[in-house]
Amino acid sequence: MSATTTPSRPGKPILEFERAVVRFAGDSGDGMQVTGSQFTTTSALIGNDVATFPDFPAEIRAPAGTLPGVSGFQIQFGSVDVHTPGDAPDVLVAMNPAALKANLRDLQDGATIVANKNAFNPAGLKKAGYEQNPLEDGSLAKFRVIEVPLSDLTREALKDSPLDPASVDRCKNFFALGIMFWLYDRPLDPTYTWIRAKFKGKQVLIDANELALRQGYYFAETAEIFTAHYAIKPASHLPPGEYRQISGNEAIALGLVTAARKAGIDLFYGSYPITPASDVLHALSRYKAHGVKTFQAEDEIAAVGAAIGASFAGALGVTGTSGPGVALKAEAIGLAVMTELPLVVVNVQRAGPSTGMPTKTEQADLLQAMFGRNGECPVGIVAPATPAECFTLTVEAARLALTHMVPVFILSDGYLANGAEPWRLPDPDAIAPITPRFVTSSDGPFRPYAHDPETLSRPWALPGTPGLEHRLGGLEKWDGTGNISYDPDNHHHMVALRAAKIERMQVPPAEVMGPAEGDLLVLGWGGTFGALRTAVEQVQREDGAAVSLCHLRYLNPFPPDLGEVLGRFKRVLVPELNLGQLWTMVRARYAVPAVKYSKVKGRPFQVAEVVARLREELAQARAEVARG
Amino acid sequence: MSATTTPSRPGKPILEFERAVVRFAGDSGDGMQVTGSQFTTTSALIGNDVATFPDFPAEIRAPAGTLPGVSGFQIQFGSVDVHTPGDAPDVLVAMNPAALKANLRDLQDGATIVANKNAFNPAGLKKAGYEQNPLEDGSLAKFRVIEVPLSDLTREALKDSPLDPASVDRCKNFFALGIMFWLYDRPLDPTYTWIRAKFKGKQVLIDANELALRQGYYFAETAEIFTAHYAIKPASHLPPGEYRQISGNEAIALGLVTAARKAGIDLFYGSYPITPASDVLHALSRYKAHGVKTFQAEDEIAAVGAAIGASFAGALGVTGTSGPGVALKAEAIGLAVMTELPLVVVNVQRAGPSTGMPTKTEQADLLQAMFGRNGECPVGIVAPATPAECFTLTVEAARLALTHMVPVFILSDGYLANGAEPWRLPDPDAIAPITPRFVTSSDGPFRPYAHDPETLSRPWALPGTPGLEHRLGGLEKWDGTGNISYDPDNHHHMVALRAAKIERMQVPPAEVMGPAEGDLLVLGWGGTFGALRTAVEQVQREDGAAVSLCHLRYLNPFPPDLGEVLGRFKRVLVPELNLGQLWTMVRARYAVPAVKYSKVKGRPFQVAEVVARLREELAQARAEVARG
Amino acid sequence: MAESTLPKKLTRKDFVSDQEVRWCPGCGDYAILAAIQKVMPELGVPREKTVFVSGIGCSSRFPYYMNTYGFHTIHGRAPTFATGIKCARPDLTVWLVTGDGDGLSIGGNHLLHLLRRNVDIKVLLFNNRIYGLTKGQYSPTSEQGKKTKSTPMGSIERPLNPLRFAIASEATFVARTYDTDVKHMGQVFEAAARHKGIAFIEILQNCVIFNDGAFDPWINKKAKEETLAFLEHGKPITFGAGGRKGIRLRGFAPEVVTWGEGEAPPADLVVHDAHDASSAPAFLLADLEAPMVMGVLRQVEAPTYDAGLVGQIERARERAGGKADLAALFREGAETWTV
Amino acid sequence: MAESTLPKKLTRKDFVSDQEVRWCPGCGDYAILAAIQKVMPELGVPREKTVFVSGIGCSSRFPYYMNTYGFHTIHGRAPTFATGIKCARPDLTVWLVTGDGDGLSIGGNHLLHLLRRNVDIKVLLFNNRIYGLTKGQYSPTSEQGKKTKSTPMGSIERPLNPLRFAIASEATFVARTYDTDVKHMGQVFEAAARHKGIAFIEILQNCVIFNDGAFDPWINKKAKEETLAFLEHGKPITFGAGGRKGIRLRGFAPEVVTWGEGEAPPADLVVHDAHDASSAPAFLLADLEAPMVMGVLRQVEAPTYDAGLVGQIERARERAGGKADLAALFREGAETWTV
Ligand SMILES: Cc1ncc(C[n+]2csc(CCOP(=O)(O)OP(=O)(O)O)c2C)c(N)n1
Ligand SMILES: Cc1ncc(C[n+]2csc(CCOP(=O)(O)OP(=O)(O)O)c2C)c(N)n1
Ligand code: SF4
Ligand code: SF4
Ligand SMILES: [Mg+2]
Ligand SMILES: [Mg+2]
Repeated sequence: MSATTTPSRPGKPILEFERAVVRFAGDSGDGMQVTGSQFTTTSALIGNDVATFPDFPAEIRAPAGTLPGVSGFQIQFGSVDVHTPGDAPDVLVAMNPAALKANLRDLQDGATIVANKNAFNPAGLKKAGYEQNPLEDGSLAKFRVIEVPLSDLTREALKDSPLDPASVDRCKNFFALGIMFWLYDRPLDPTYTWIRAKFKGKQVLIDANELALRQGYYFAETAEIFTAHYAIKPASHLPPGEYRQISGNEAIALGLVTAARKAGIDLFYGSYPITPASDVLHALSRYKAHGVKTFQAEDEIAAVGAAIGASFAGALGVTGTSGPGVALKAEAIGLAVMTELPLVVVNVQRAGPSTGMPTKTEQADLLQAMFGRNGECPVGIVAPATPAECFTLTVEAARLALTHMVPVFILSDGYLANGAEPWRLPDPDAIAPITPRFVTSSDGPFRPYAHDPETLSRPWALPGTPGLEHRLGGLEKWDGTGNISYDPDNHHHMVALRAAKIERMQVPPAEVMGPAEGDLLVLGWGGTFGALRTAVEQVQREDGAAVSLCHLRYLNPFPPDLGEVLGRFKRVLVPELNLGQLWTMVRARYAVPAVKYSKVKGRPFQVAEVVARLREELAQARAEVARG
Repeated sequence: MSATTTPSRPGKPILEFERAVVRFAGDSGDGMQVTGSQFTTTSALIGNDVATFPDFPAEIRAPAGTLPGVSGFQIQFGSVDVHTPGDAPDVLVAMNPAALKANLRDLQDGATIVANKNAFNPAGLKKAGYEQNPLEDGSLAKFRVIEVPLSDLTREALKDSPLDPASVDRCKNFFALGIMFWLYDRPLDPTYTWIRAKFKGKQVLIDANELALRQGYYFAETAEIFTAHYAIKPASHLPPGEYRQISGNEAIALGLVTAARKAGIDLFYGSYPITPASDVLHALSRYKAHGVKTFQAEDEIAAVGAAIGASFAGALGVTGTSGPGVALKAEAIGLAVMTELPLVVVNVQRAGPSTGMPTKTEQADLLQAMFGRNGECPVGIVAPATPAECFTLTVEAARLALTHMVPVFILSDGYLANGAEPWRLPDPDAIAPITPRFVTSSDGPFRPYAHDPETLSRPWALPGTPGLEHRLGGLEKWDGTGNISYDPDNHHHMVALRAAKIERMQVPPAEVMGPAEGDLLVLGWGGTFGALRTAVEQVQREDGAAVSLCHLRYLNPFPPDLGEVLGRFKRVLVPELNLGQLWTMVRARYAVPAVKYSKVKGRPFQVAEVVARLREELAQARAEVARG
Repeated sequence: MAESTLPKKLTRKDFVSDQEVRWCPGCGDYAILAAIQKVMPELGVPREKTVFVSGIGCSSRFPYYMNTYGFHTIHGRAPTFATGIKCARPDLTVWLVTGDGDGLSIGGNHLLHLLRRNVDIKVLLFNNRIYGLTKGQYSPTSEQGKKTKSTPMGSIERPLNPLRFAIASEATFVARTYDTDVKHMGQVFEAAARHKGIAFIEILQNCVIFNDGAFDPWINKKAKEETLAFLEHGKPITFGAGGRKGIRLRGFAPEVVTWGEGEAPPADLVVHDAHDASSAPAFLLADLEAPMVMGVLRQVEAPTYDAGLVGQIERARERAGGKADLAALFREGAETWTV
Repeated sequence: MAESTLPKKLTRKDFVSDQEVRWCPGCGDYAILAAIQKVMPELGVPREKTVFVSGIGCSSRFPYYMNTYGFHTIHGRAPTFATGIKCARPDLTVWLVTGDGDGLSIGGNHLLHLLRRNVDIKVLLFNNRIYGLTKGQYSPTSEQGKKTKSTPMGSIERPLNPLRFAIASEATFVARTYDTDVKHMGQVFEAAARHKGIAFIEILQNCVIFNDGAFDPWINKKAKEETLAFLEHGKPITFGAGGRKGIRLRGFAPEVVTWGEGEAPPADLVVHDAHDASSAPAFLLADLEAPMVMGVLRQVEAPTYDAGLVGQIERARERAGGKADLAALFREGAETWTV
């Protein structure tokens, strides 16, 4: 971060930065997610662009103070475009030794550490596996360490509160937040508002948390621990409009309701809880006033079955889960393909295989979405690139499913699901209506498999419509009548027709950020967008290299011009959080010698590592040209 | 078929052929499968090479006499190599009008039709949807039609039998079989033996069936319906040894028992009935004397779960099913991958997607086997090429699973499962032993994830072994200790390790039939082998073309030299009974511009259609060379 | 075409589809189909408002033969599809057809939860104690020791009693009938149709090909007077010649009593109370083998799942007071700011 | 290292693994773990012969903390893995740990069939009436109306009674205990261990985080004398102050009777017969809420699945008379010829 000093309020100077990265880390019980969210909301409200990365511990609670129990929340906020939560924090708030230990390797030299000195006692150090106190043994010499007796200070601040000691102690996160608010010159009001809503009716808690927050702020202002504080101006690049913060999971929920409304039908969401997808169910279950029906099924099979049943009955049938759940839904999705019913399948991917690392992110379910069913069983696939885009692409997924009468996957991931960014509220009227091919009558006997020549959609006749009674099923169908058929030629025809349905989907051409042709094309998809874009822009800017980014939102079908786009670059690099799944699809489809770049660590790409890799690839490309 | 007249027994001349193709077709209730099997067994016993193709109607019974109720059984038998059941029958036995109608389009001009005249009555014609009697309206002019009043003749032959009329009528298939035995000069004794065993204790039935068979034979000899009969000499190319007929499903069952015995462990087979895999369960459930434990589970998930549990406990855990069942097993297979337990998954593929056409064959579950699970979840895949090879490759699959501690798929299909061919009984001692990495003690704390540097297998410590107590699970594991780990680098390492396990499998180099380099390589896999081989040999022979066949038995990993092999041909054609699944894998892996050739009709390739396509491809290849 | 079929009086034939029925000659499924087609016009539900849903199995072909809406789904999962249909469209009348394998083997869990939730669906479980479609393996209702293709030495599993399963799953309507008694089937089907909530009916069905005569000891014409007891709510449970046998309780244990012609039945005969709040009596009756009970074992009232779902939506809408447009949704529960 | 652990007398500590226990402070799971670890040495089964199998859920972390063989499998499927283990190796003692979601929601069907088959496995179902691991959605045992993350307006499902489910599934041993009574847990666990066949135990378990106090109305120290009845086989079911309350039957309906201090209990109190051939009495007891019964509701003998499997193999081997080598297998049931 490069600073310019600006005139400051009396007291300490204010240094201005374009962007900053803060990470809050503490025990699962320390309220780090709330603290991080409040910092984010406040930053967004004062006009910064923001991106966040909450990093949960494993689902199950770990003993307090241990490494597996550490919960983290990172935010990057800036006056300029912010596409990722940042590689390395400028400031790490460490509520205990375990939080310090777990996060230390992510810090760069010179970073600031705000440590809760009180927690670095023998018991705490032992639980974190420290033999010596890192605050004292000189091992943190490369950093600016600010020791704050957070627990003591909070206790002192709340000494008049009627709260019991444990509850008092639970306020220390707001004390820490107060410090950070001062440090980055942010207002306290939004957090006051939140506290009052959250603890409504519990005045004691409201008072205590407000006081802790305020005292933290004053402490930072007064105490001699910081020599300056920082300002990050409102972002000027954001288009005007009304904004809110949105996480990927919230955006999916909103997108689903919107799509159903735009199609004039009801939304039915069948789901079985699973990390990190459960919040979509939770969000939708609160939208009953919008006519949303949610069904917590006995398992994932029941969830998708009910969704397909609802589609048969005329609703927008949607099911949401994560990878292991998708595995269970495979057979039923095949039935939706065969019966040509609309279905949206949300997969919030997590690190696998098997149970894997449920709270960590990954992109390794793309080929499962493509091929994870028996027989030739094609489906549409879209993948949002940012939390806010989860809204747009969810609407798109539903549109494709309803237009073509076919299942469509949305591949989100744990990073998008829990990460958040500002979202400009769309004008509901500006969203195009969705028009499924409903039929209400028929000349002559009804032909449920009479395909539309354009979309290849079959007519959607809802139960309750007299004269259109018909029977669907998973056995092969005769094109037109939909009767069961074992005819060899019809089968071949229907297999081809189901494949063609996907190819007929109208998807926009591939968007290339950067030169339209050149040395290196970075081909990405999904939640890696922020890191890839930032890295590509950096290399374009700093190296003046002919490198571009093509980030796919549509994975089946691919954008119609993708083959050509690939052909315009000397080298194609496919960075993915898997062992090369888009890479497999692209090579198979276009027989291009694309190069894979895999990271499978349960974590997003860092901008710096992508930049380094791009430089290697560019060197390689140049070397090849030289050789060739 | 090209004929040479040989001295014949008194009566009618015997014409000698190299091979012939016969199809029996009738109602499901007409016993066509038994008839065909008897013809096959007899032909095999007299030394012919044989290949069969039973073609069942849908699982559910259709009304007698209707098209959906038609059951067929085709056999090719020869004195030379026989690799397929033949494209088109030389003789079609049609027990009723529906059987004629359903099979007519497969006949070539000049073929012989033996029709049960009695069944071509108004009722029978109507059920088959004939407006006019095809035996009378001249529509069969291109064929040699032999009308036999089969029902009348059988009734006449059995007029002294105490059987009721319905039972008498059920003997007419043996009358027809008798006719065919005379026509192709085959002995009746093997069928007598079979009848006696089958109806043991029911002398009336034995007498009636034997009589029907004999009278059919005599009828053919006496009546003026055939001007000659045919001989097909014993095949001389078969290596000496003891032979039996074997179907793919039987071969898998025997292979599994053999593998377990060779590894010195018990076989546990968990399965849930499904067409066309159920017969593996049926066969194994009769092998209790060989220590085989079969478990008919409540569903496919339970079947695979129990198999994995059995593996954990030290057995060879195997589960068998068809495509829809594999879909259900996906999640559990992921657990076997994560816990690094041996598991064999048998998929007897059928036509999909969804319920599809359960009794028809297809090869469309290859990518499901490769990718149909969440996360990066690699498994081994083998695919037998013939019914008998189901034995060998099943042993191989188990060997790989046990050696590397990993799930391995066997991809069979409905065609291999029910088709049969002669199988030379192997010498049990000549089959190499299988040596899993059992451990019974440990220096220091046991490390269940200490991987063998060569095979990458982890040690297999069986419950019951003192001191090696350990816990497995689906969460990511720390390499070595096997403890739960969310460490980013360890995860990346383990994902790579699981992939490397598959690559470390020792599989033989790619076998090329024909020139080692040339214009066209046909790349195939699975049950299409017979047709591809026959077609390639025909084109080699007749056109002198530089075309070769590489038929893969190992699909993951590929043979180590496959890339090179592909590179030695101008053009690569990948014929598959799907939309291009091996094609996808090969293009992704080697970035070669292979061409796909898809047939998805629920039926095997015909030799003639493959030959035609090969000629087109060769022309194309030459044109390209000319252009280039 | 586009008119409702209600106005004109429907007949059996209106419910016969144009598809050829494909079961083995002699299969019990035919009689069940006929009984359903006969009862349908009595119910006053238009054809187009009726949906038949099934899984996979011989029995599950049922929807193809009904001239209503129909969905032949996948093995064991019919309850899930049916639930989705009924929840999305509570105005539809949903029937579910399943087999002993489809419903109690692979599909047992879905059936259990369907029953427990009291979704307003009518379940017909065709119990032939065998897997018909896959050609003769034993099922969860097959008797122990049964020799089948997959159990050449006899099955070692203990069978499940479908009615007990249904009762433990908290089903609000539980009944049994059998394929050779069209009239009884009709009565039971009609009672189920008129019940508000889940209705579970076990139908003893003969599979002539793979399990012929499985229920003969009970339902054959000669024996049945002695072996079957037909339940009527509020009446003592009697059977036998002249209805002169009844059931009495000794503690928890049921006991058969007989009385002579012209004699008064004992006063302490068990009187069938289908509406008993406790399901324990029905649980006891379900297991009787001599006699086996037929008819409605249990019928109690409880709120349905589908009504509950709709009710919550209505309440939420009231609370929102019409502010449920998309613009409001986008702001719901979030703080917004303007750039 | 390689010696069996039997000879030396085992202690609780021998069953404690080296893994740090990771449940929320105050979670009922700790007490259950402690009770199991305490009972283990009493059973005379060597550590290495013991296998703990579980699904997914907070409770399903259990195997990691036991110093035996263990398998933490996938959600709902633990019964299937356990079945495979026991069938492959009947010499092993297999315990299965599951939750109300794992065992009764996604895994209901596997549990049902495990119970029905009477595989010799001991099932511990931790019932906290909530999904703990996924942070607080309702489960199949949650009470109707329950507000959770996924049911902000209250659940509209009727809860399942795990014991009734087990009884209808033909389980041969069915019991209930609760996390705050280490002694009672110990007794029940030991009885289960000594039972030959499936044993199903519902353990009422408190989830402090998402469903704190769910069982308080019954098990809190003050109330429990009046709210819990501890079953003993062959003894009348009594509870209340001084054990002066009992249960009597009116037809099928249970009724609480009270008698005064020093008075003799009524003669017609229900005497608990855990071995009753009929499971109807246990079914009735399972549903009682005032008092709720604790202890072994049902324990009957029946052949186990695993023994049946082994028995058939032995018989087949006898019949084959040792001719079960591979060469014989290859010829089995086929005609062969020689070229
Ligand atoms: C996932 C899956 N597994 C297995 C099958 C094969 N299968 C079809 S029906 C059936 C059982 C049929 O038995 P039941 O439900 O009793 O019906 P019935 O045929 O006896 O009427 C089985 C195992 C299938 N279709 N799908
Ligand atoms: C296939 C699959 N679906 C969903 C999940 C998510 N999940 C894990 S545990 C659980 C429920 C836990 O509830 P319960 O069984 O009652 O155990 P508890 O945590 O309460 O002990 C769920 C839904 C999963 N791991 N796998
Ligand atoms: S197999 Fe049995 S159940 Fe199926 S149609 Fe035939 S007789 Fe009916
Ligand atoms: S969430 Fe509940 S059940 Fe899970 S560990 Fe915490 S207290 Fe126990
Ligand atoms: Mg059945
Ligand atoms: Mg729970």
